[in-house]
Amino acid sequence: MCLAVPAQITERSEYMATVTVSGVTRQVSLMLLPEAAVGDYVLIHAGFAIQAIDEAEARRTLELFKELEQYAVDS
Amino acid sequence: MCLAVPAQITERSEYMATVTVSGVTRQVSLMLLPEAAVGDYVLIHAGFAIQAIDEAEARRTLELFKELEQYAVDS
Amino acid sequence: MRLTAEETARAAAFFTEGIARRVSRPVRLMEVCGTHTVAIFRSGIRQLLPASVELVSGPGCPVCVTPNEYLDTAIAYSRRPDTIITTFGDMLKVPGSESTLMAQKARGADIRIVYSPLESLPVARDNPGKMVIFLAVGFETTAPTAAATVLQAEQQGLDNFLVLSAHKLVPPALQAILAAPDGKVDGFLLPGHAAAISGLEPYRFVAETYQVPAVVTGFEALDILQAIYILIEQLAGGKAELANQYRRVVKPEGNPSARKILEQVYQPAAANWRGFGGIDGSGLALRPEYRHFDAQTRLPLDNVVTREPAGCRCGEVLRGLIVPDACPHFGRSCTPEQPVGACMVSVEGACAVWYKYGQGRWTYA
Amino acid sequence: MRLTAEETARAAAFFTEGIARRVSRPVRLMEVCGTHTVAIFRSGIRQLLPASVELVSGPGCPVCVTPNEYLDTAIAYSRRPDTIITTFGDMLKVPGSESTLMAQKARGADIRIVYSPLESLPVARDNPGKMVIFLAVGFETTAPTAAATVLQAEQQGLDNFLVLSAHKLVPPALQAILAAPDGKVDGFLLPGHAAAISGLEPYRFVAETYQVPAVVTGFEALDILQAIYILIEQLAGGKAELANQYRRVVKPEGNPSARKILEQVYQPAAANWRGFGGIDGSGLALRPEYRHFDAQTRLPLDNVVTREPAGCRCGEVLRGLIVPDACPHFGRSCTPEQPVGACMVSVEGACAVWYKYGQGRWTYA
Amino acid sequence: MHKKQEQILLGHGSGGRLSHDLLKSIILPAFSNPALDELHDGARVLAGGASLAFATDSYVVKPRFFPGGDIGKLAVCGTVNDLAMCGAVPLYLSAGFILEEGLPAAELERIVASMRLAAREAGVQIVTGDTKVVEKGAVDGIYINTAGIGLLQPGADITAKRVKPGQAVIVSGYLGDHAIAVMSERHGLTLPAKIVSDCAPLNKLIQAMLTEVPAITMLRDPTRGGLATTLNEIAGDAGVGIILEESLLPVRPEVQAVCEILGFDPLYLANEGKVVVFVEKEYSDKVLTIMRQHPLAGEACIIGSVTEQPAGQVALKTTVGGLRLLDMLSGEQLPRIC
Amino acid sequence: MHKKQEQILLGHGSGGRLSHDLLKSIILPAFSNPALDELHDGARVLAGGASLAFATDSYVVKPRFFPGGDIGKLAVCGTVNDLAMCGAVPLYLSAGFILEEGLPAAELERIVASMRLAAREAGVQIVTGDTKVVEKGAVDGIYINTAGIGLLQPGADITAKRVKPGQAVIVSGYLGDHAIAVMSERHGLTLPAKIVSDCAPLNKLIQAMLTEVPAITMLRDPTRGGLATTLNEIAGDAGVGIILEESLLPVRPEVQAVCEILGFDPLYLANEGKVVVFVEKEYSDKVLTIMRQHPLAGEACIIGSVTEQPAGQVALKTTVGGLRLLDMLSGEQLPRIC
Ligand code: SF4
Ligand code: SF4
Ligand SMILES: [Mg+2]
Ligand SMILES: [Mg+2]
Ligand SMILES: [Mg+2]
Ligand SMILES: [Mg+2]
Ligand SMILES: [Mg+2]
Ligand SMILES: [Mg+2]
Ligand SMILES: [Mg+2]
Ligand SMILES: [Mg+2]
Ligand SMILES: [Mg+2]
Ligand SMILES: [Mg+2]
Repeated sequence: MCLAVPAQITERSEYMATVTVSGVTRQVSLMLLPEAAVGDYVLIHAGFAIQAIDEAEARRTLELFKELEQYAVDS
Repeated sequence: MCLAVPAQITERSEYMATVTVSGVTRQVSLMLLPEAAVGDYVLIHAGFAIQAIDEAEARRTLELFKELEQYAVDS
Repeated sequence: MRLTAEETARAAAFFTEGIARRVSRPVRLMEVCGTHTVAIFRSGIRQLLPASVELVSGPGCPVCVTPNEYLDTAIAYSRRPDTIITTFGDMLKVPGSESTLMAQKARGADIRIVYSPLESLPVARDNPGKMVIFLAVGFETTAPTAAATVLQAEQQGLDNFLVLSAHKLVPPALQAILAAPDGKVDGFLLPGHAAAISGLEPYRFVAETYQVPAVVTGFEALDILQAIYILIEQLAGGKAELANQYRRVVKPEGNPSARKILEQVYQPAAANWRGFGGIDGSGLALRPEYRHFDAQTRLPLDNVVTREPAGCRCGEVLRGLIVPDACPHFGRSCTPEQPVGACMVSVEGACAVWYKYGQGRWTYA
Repeated sequence: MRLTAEETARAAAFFTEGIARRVSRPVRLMEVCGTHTVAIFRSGIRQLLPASVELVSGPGCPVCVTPNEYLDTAIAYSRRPDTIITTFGDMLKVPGSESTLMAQKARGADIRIVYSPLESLPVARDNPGKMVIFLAVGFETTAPTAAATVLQAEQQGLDNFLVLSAHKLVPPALQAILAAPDGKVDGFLLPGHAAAISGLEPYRFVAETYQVPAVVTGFEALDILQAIYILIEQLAGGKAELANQYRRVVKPEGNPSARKILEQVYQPAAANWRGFGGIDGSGLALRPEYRHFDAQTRLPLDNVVTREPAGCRCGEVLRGLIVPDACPHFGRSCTPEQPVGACMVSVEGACAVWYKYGQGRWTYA
Repeated sequence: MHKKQEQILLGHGSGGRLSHDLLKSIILPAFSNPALDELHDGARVLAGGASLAFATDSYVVKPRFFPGGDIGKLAVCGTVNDLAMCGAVPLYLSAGFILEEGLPAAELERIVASMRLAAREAGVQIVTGDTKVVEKGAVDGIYINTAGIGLLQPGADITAKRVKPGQAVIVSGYLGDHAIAVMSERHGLTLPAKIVSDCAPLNKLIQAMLTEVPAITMLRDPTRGGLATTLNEIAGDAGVGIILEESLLPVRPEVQAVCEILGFDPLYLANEGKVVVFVEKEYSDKVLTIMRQHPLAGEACIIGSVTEQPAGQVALKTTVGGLRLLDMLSGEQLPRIC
Repeated sequence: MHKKQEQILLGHGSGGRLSHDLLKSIILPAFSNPALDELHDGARVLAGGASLAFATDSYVVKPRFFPGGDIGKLAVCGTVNDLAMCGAVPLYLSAGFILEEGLPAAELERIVASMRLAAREAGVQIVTGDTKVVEKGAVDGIYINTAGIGLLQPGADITAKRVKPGQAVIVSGYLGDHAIAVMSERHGLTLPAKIVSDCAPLNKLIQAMLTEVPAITMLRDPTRGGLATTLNEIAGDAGVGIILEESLLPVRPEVQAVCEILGFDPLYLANEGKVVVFVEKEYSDKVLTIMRQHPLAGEACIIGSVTEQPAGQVALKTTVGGLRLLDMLSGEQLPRIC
């Protein structure tokens, strides 16, 4: 119901930011996420950053997926 | 300075007339030649009938051109 | 850091094996969100699940739940010579009662596809003699972007930018499904991006009031497999909790800044949903202070005559009561090229997704 | 009744032989009218005349005598987004100081070719948001058609139809030529279609005041040959009379109805002619009662900066002082595709006619 | 005002001198090769031992449907004729459609049906194609490109280089019908029903002519730019003069009338089913006999002859006995009042 | 809403199912003949004893100039490639220009210059052409049609009929670069400079491949409609299934990123310098070796194989181990938010 893409902020000026996804850049509005800072990963949707991505959580999920096989062997 | 074509009036209604030139028809305005009647030959220019053509004079000119050779022989 | 193809395959195998091992009775799980539906089909997850785990789609395709009335109104606006329509690409092919926006565009209507509602504002600025009407559809995720655009238009003093609003909220529709006597859903995959804005609170009633397990879920194949795994684990353990599989994006409090802007511009209102009818408090209307951005207030239309297509079972599909190939039209008189209902057109429409990815058309060996 | 090819050839031979026999000294005859110029070249009449009979073109190409100032103004109007220009095809390619209407059209200006000024009125009716400006050029023959169109617009209540007037009258230009010390013309072929409107009276001064023979002439090759024959006969006989070769069309009184409409809408005014400069009473301006149809009154323009092309000798060509190939540009730096002056562009322009029909480019065997 | 054209004007597509200039200044210098440089209606090339003709044209006619044909018929006949003018028997056509979003499908069907008929009449197969659809407003309804392959007729060698003084110039019928039929709706002119486009495939006529008289030196269909422009091209390529007789030029009175009203010259009007033929005078009767037996060339007649002078140019002998140059079309013909 | 399409929609030109429907419902029934009915990238025909390929395409790309190419380069490469896909060595091209009044002459010169370069790179000659100019607004700047003639390579027989279960499916490199480079300006997306159109003439690559491995059964360039549509056409024509491995599909991360932002699928994006190859598995290493030596196919790889089932369709094995149908493009891809 809502396509959204993670992107990293590389520049910001007032309520606009430049974000990059795998080298592709785009201007997005920060009106909905005014606290976002350069370097942050954010979710973009319809030209707006709509939420920050928690990098620690993201890493945790990935690590979990990587290590699942251990559980699989156990069970 | 002014292309104009002889045409024959085949219909008229108020200030508009249908004219024909060798089977090609066109609507022209009679505002500049209100006295023109169906059957008349008129000169058309820029969508208007601008003058009536005197058929007798026209015939006279043609006949003159045809008979010139006689004069030529004479002279 | 990314997973290799092999790591992905192994993690997937872990979840699918775990699901198969833990499921003890036939269960029906609903992916509420259309983006989940697409992700499930694109990654072929259905073929990985045991027969006893049935996935049904829910009302989470904004295009599908928008009734014909809205499209007919949009089409009526597009026909006016004094208007320019801006819209997400999603809306173009959706059938109204008699036509589509795409057909109107082919006949010369000025309809422009935008990726962001903000792209409407330069159009308005460059066409002072026209009214620019943005077709504002979408759920909690998208509605704040439309609200922010209205605020920008206000700030820029644009008085020829209007919105035709059909925004919808997810929880009231879930409530309607849970309260209905006819459908039985054993667990919910909840929309991660809607929850990224609204937070977890609005979804607690699913587990707490109705005792149905629910997981806020991300959009990768593994996110979805993990969420199904969590639901099956809860069901096996007799639990009914609200879990958050998508912690990297969904905070318990959601995005308060976005909600503030949404609430500044919009207020809850009753809304019509295809398949549900009117649901109180399930829509969003411009607040009186912003009513001058409302297309229907500024440019009232003569009565738009609307009818829903005969025989289309989109309503039941959207309420999770039937799967698309239970509809007699499916794949026969209803295909993406000759659709009967919106669910066969929208990229996230369950019928379109089933058709496109082969479910109900091809028996997977 | 038509002449056969053979009869035509015989009549032509009669005249050309007669001319050759009667001419006793070199004479310069001016065909005042551009349509005569074209007819003379198209029928190859120049090659039929003895070397002692020189034909020079006069100021009777309405496009050629219209100075750059007018074209620059028309171009400035065409550039405005709120205008539509309607024009005879004749004007499209004529160079102004910097551009042409055709180039403006290529850049997107809304410029429409009409065959009749009346075709402007439906354009005005269908485009209420635009000013439709008709480029009103032409002599006595054409001016009444523009006047009648203004009356029609008035009657239809069209307030977005305007004319940019550059109409001109023939007799004042003839007067200027006859009064000038530099040119010597031994006889005039007078414009049959202008006289069809004005009658013979305005031309009597040529013979009576200046003692120069003159013949009002039709447009067939034989009409022209006959008129030349008549002029040569007069010159041989020492006479200076106004003859009417074109009696089938030109009545002594002309067309009083047309003149009445012309005078109702327009009044005589000074006008600028390319090559002549200002000539009193040689132009037509809308009367005060019709001034609201005047483009320059209704849509005043900032100063239009105008310059005539360097080195172009159109002025001398138009006054009959030189023939086109006396101009060093002719056929070299000035061709119909890369014209320097208006005379190389207009279908009736002497330079264009010379070039197109080969005079000055090819030595006829 | 004295400068190179900086932008493309309508006249660059008129087939006249501006078209020529564009070709010579931009296209030819870029692509130059012997087959192209011949500047024939199509190219004569060798492929796998076969002697072929290869031609293309795009069709942008407006209106799309006109008395006597439509854009589809034109698209088939035009390229078939260009192949025939190379001395080839047309075999295969390609068809590239560019459609405007919103075009009624029924119009496309009608156009395609008339292509089918024309192809059948010409005996060619449409073997490959392409369809593009562009946004509303990005094209005017439908444009069609056709390209064609033909097999050069053995024994024939159609090239301007073989046009020599003394040869007769023949035209297959009335001039200007196509252009006048197509523009009939404009400026309120109404034509009698019999004035229709002459659009037709000439290949069978040409094949018959070349089979009987392989000595024919040059063929061309006087399309855009009309007879005058076509003859100028040939005179230029051959380095000869061409002199026409005004009294011999076949023009219908109706076409003449429209020309007089709008200020056009019929010698510059496009034809889509006519051919100009060059042949030594000794063969001209034979050629005329063959042509007049064919329904598409019943009015075939000699209109002039090839001369030494004016070298590279065309002249016209007028009915009053004068002589004048008949230049290429410059720009395009516009309706005028003076 | 259930009725036949009454007007042409953009989707009819997308190369997907609507294009197919238009072809099958209007074009083919009118023109049907064996060469056309093969529905190859070009037709394979006989002329004067020579075995030829004949292909055409119109080019309407917007913007006219894009990273990595322009409409002129595309117009040459596209038709050269279609000929190559028939197993032919391209020899001659035609070029038909439709120009909008007001087009800067300098743009035309630039486009023509890049056609010249592309033709030189491909080793073909542009031997015939046509230029039309239409009124301002009647076309969007410039459209180009090219048609081409090629000589079929002896020994090769490229036809979907020879595609059989067990054969390998090879693609010559990254998917979607052209489409993404062309649309990069839209919706404010900025691509890194290295993402450029892959537009290139593949004929020399193909010639090398067919010379070494005449056993190659099928070739096609996945242009409009992308890889998925191309493979569906082949599966349909051959009556076989094709199963791809998602993990093997070469897509640049930047292209993937644009797809995720705008909601596109890279398997449906147009390529202009890529080829899909079908060959018995025993030859696949040899084919890959030849391809990878060529600068235009350095990333060539196997992406799947031909199967019995799903007959006439294409499926994709996903990274999580699922299987799904890969349908033809339906309509056109539009940027979306859901
Ligand atoms: S298959 Fe078509 S008709 Fe049936 S429910 Fe889906 S959209 Fe409606
Ligand atoms: S030839 Fe050209 S420059 Fe010379 S007078 Fe004529 S228009 Fe002017
Ligand atoms: Mg509108
Ligand atoms: Mg304007
Ligand atoms: Mg051609
Ligand atoms: Mg042609
Ligand atoms: Mg031709
Ligand atoms: Mg194609
Ligand atoms: Mg092709
Ligand atoms: Mg192609
Ligand atoms: Mg191809
Ligand atoms: Mg051509």
